Amino acid sequence: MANNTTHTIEYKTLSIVLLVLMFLTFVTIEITSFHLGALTVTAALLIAGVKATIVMYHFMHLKYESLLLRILVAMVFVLFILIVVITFIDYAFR
Amino acid sequence: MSEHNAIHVEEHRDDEASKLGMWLFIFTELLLFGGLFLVYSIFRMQYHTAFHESSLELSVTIGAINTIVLLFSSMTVAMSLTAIQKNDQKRALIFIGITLFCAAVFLVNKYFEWGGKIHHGLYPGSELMALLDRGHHLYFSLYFFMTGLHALHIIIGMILLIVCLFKVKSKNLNNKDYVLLENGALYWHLVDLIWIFLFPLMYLLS
Amino acid sequence: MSNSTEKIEYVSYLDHKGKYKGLMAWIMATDHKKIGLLYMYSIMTFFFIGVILGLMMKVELLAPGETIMKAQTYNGVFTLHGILMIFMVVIPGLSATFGNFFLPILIGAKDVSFPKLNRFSWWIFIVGSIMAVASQLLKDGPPDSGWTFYAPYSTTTGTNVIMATAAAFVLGFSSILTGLNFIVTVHQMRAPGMRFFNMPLFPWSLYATAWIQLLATPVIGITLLMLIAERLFNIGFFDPNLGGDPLLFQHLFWIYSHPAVYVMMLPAMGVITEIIPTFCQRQIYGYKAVAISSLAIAGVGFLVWGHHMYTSGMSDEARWFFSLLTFIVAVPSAIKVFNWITTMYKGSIDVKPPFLYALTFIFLFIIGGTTGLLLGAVATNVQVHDTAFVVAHFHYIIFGGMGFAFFAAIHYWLPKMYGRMYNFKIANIALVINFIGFNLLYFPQFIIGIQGMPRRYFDYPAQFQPAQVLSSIGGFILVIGLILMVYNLVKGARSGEIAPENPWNGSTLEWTLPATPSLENFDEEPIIKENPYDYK
Amino acid sequence: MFSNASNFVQGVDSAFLIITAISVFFLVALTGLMIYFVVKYNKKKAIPAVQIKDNSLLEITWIAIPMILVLYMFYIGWEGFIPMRQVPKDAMEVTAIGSMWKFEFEYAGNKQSDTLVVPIDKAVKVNLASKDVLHGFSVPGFRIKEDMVPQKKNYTWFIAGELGDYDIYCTVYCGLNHSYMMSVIRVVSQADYDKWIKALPVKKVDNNLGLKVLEKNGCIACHSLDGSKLVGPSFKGLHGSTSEVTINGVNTKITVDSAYLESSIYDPNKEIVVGYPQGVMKSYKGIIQKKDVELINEYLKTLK
Ligand code: HEA
Ligand code: HEA
Ligand code: HEC
Ligand code: CUA
Ligand SMILES: [Cu+2]
Repeated sequence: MANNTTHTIEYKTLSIVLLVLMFLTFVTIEITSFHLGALTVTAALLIAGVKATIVMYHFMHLKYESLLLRILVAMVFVLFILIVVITFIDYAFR
Repeated sequence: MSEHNAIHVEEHRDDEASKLGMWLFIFTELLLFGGLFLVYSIFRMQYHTAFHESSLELSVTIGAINTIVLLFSSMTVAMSLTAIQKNDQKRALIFIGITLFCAAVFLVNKYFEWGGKIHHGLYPGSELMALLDRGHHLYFSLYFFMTGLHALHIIIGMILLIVCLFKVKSKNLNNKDYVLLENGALYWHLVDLIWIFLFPLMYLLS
Repeated sequence: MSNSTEKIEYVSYLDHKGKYKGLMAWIMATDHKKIGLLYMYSIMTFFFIGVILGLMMKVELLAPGETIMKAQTYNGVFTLHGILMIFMVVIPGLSATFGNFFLPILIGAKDVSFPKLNRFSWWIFIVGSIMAVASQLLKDGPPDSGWTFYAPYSTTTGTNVIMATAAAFVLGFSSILTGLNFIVTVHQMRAPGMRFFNMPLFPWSLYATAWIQLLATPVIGITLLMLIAERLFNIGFFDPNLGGDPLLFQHLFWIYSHPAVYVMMLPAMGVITEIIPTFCQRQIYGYKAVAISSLAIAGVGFLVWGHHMYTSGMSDEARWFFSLLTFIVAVPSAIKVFNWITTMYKGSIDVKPPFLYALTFIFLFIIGGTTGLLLGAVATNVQVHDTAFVVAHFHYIIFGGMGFAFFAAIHYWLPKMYGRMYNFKIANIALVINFIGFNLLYFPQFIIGIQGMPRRYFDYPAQFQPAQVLSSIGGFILVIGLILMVYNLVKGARSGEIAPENPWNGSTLEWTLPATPSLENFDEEPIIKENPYDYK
Repeated sequence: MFSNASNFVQGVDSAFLIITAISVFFLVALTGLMIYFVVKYNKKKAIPAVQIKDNSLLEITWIAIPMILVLYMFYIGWEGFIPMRQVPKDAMEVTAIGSMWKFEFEYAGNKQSDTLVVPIDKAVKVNLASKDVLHGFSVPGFRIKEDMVPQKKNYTWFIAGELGDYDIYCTVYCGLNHSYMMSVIRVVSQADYDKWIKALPVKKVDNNLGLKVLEKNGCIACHSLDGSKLVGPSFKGLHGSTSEVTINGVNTKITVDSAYLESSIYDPNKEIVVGYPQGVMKSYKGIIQKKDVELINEYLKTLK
């Protein structure tokens, strides 16, 4: 059984990732100061999604994990989104 | 544990398995918070304006600082893993230390934020809460519930990392066997992941 | 201590000597087989308590008016009956007992991936169970919210709902850990050379089940936490008088509890899928179809929860959407039934007790499942929702389905677990009594359900009495059958004939082991074959 | 073929029959096949088992046929249901209010009755409301059922087609006396209905604020105002009387004053009135404000 297969990520890469994340945080704060209604919510959630993906991809080493694990992670998010959407089928039409 | 049992268990040292196990545990945590996000989004839809107004009561500055602190700590914990892999024990210790420090800063911030609210008589079960209208009431209930549960996870994450810290010190955790730190770091990133969504939803969307 | 001697010399797992003696040897065991037995004993105990509560209800319902207990007691009794049976009996039921025992063996592994975690899940299972029982004894009186904990009644009643929900939360945690363990085990511990599609079908169904346990249980966890918070602080997530939404509670509750019914059912189907081929001396027909339909049930099963809420005031769009999905999820179950029956075609059928239990399972499962279809159609659901019809549906499918699959599994694997054999004749007689009693107990409930008799009724209008009496008589017949069956099994396990290695001429991996496996199951690495039903 | 009790019976019952027929067909066919196989391929006949290969065509058939059947069942189930949501514009409106553990029906003109009397052959829309927890409004004879949810507008409707009495049951578990929460729908001719509604008295409204608090919180379900014993002691004459209570297992006599009242409401399990069960009444701490307790107090003083 393969032990210690984790890829080593350089300090520099990690720092760059952090900068990108900080930048995105800043963008979110800026965007939400415009009041565009539903559009703002979508934008904020999209950026949050991107940030989450970056964290998982780099900090959580998903980039170097097996395809299977990546599919599983995606599956969990898809399942959650499905559950939310289906619940909204009730609430949106009430 | 008998010697035999110890062998029985340790024979199966399988870091892949531990890591997969941690990921699965993270899935359950994601769905745990997922339930709360579902509740949040439904109430937000129903009490749109009240949620809007209430979120103005939160300080974006404190929220933003905490976001940055958490993102930073996520990086340092990832770096500690890099350090261990490079067999750089000293740096690893420093990075874990910074992470723990960031966690403490986060909690202190949270303490002041909550403290301010509680000081004004705004906490679950208080008289003031009972007087609020439905939307405001729900917003603050959710606020306390979600950030409270998140803070609890921070504390659990800290405990995990403290264990790692001691193990690194005693060299039980080294470049041959660092899956514990890997899992601790994964858990710490989870805390960060949740905050990435909590922050815009609670503080920003006003 | 050197390990090498152990590897060569065969010692049954039951005789294995560890550091601890007596009871501690069991409590501290990390061997998946012993943990499986621990689960079995505790589940049997809770089942026994639950059965007594069920019979108390049946006695109460013998005649209109108060017979043996007051209304408040009755409400407490069906709540405890439901909590016990659902969270402590059928959800861990097959996966934690036979799953624990046979999953590693069937995939050629020495143990599950995390043996200590496995032991830990049993511990917290016991803690949760003690909490559930304690909720009965504490000061404010037994909880009376029903196992569904519907808000706002559950947030306002004065009884010990907090303790009961906390118990369900802890039990859920145990279930999550078992699921997590099994998924990792299936991914990491398969014997070298065994690919996913070389696994027998019981592990397949456990794998699908484990995913439901892992992903659905946290949702009820958070829901119950919110309920507790609501009671403690009057938060008002769910109480409309405080601004909340009781339908939201129902959504969250069923987002877990519908998938949970497949946690009960999938392993049961897995067991049947093992038993039928063995006694027909045939390979399972349509291996891939059965494996994939397990995954399909698990997947689609996540999305149909709203069929418990057709009359709650959901939007009309949601009603038809959930109805449609409910019907779609029934199809993979139908496929499995067809595959089982086709497997018997041109077999060489050896009619032994496990096989008879399996056939009974199929019969009762078809009744339970097809009445599920009546419940899934919106118009008919409106008529029978929350009536005795629903009670009959789920007893047919849980007790008739999962329960009989459990009995089938004990009769099938007992020789492997204890190395001894029970008396076939008594087993068959017990089955006949069970079958009669069971149908007499629950079939009348379909009829009065259609006529409108609501569930959770302590008292009822006189026109329903004849059916209720029949049903109660059935209950007592069933007791006789079950006592006979358990007596026979216990006697067999303790002092029955010594069983051969492979009493049924089975062709899966477990039958290649000695009559009781050794601590590490495989003293030599098993040689994995292409076909999971080819080990003879 | 079907009864004409309401306009929904036909749709629901035909769906029921069709689904049942398909189910029974499968049950009988599959059970028959099982028994046939057990006999035909029994081991006693000593014919060795034949391993047959998977047959994709066969498998596709038995995926497709159930698929078609279930879609059909879904369709008739939905067809039977649609009319239940389409209330005619000219329907007469009644509001059914559930509270622990009774139904009340409010007719136009502020009239109230505890049975639902309706004219035959006329569309009746029933608005469903609840004062405390969830209740169910179920009329098996009419094939209708819908939950009564506090603060939420649910409804159901029907056209009664036959004279007579039809049971109403509460189907959602609502606590202690759930099984006694019943009423009837009485279907009468238009003329009888007109007579009846005319004779129904207009409801007196008592605007006492204390009473409002009691009603809003559902106290009346357990405490009567007229001296009769329900789940808890009656409120009539309670204020100023002496009450025998158990505190931590010790019996004492207590005079009912405002302080005792407050502790009974906020911590009902502290003092248990002798002869009444413990744990049935919940604490209203955080639900009823102090000033409302005061209102209750004032109101109870007037209830001699
Ligand atoms: C093991 C548990 C289990 C299982 C497997 C199922 C399986 C199914 N259940 Fe059941 N159900 C419960 C346990 C279970 N249920 C419980 C506990 C409740 C009540 C909860 C409460 O309120 O307390 C409940 C309640 C319940 C309701 C809500 C009733 C109400 O309150 O109004 C509904 C409604 O749709 C439903 C539907 C179904 C369906 C369609 C299936 C399907 O999966 C069935 C599929 C099986 C078959 C279809 C049979 C095999 C196939 C054939 C023989 C071939 C012929 C078939 C076709 C042509 C399709 N169930
Ligand atoms: C696994 C699930 C399970 C099982 C097995 C049973 C078993 C039984 N149940 Fe069930 N029941 C539920 C799950 C189950 N129940 C649930 C979830 C509810 C809903 C609760 C709610 O509404 O909230 C319910 C509700 C429910 C009701 C409806 C209450 C109401 O709505 O008013 C009734 C009424 O009669 C009932 C009766 C029974 C009876 C008589 C048995 C009998 O037990 C069956 C007969 C069995 C025996 C008689 C066995 C005797 C055996 C021995 C004595 C020896 C055994 C020894 C060992 C195993 C060691 N149950
Ligand atoms: C579910 C039933 C129930 C409800 C609802 C309920 N009570 Fe009670 N109440 C009881 C019972 C039973 C007792 C007697 C046992 C005890 O003292 O706890 C009681 C006792 C009391 C007493 C003490 C009476 C005495 O004789 O000393 C007061 C006062 C009281 N209730 C007030 C209220 C008020 C005010 C409300 C509503 C806000 C309310 N109750 C709602 C069941 C109920
Ligand atoms: Cu009202 Cu049940
Ligand atoms: Cu369901």
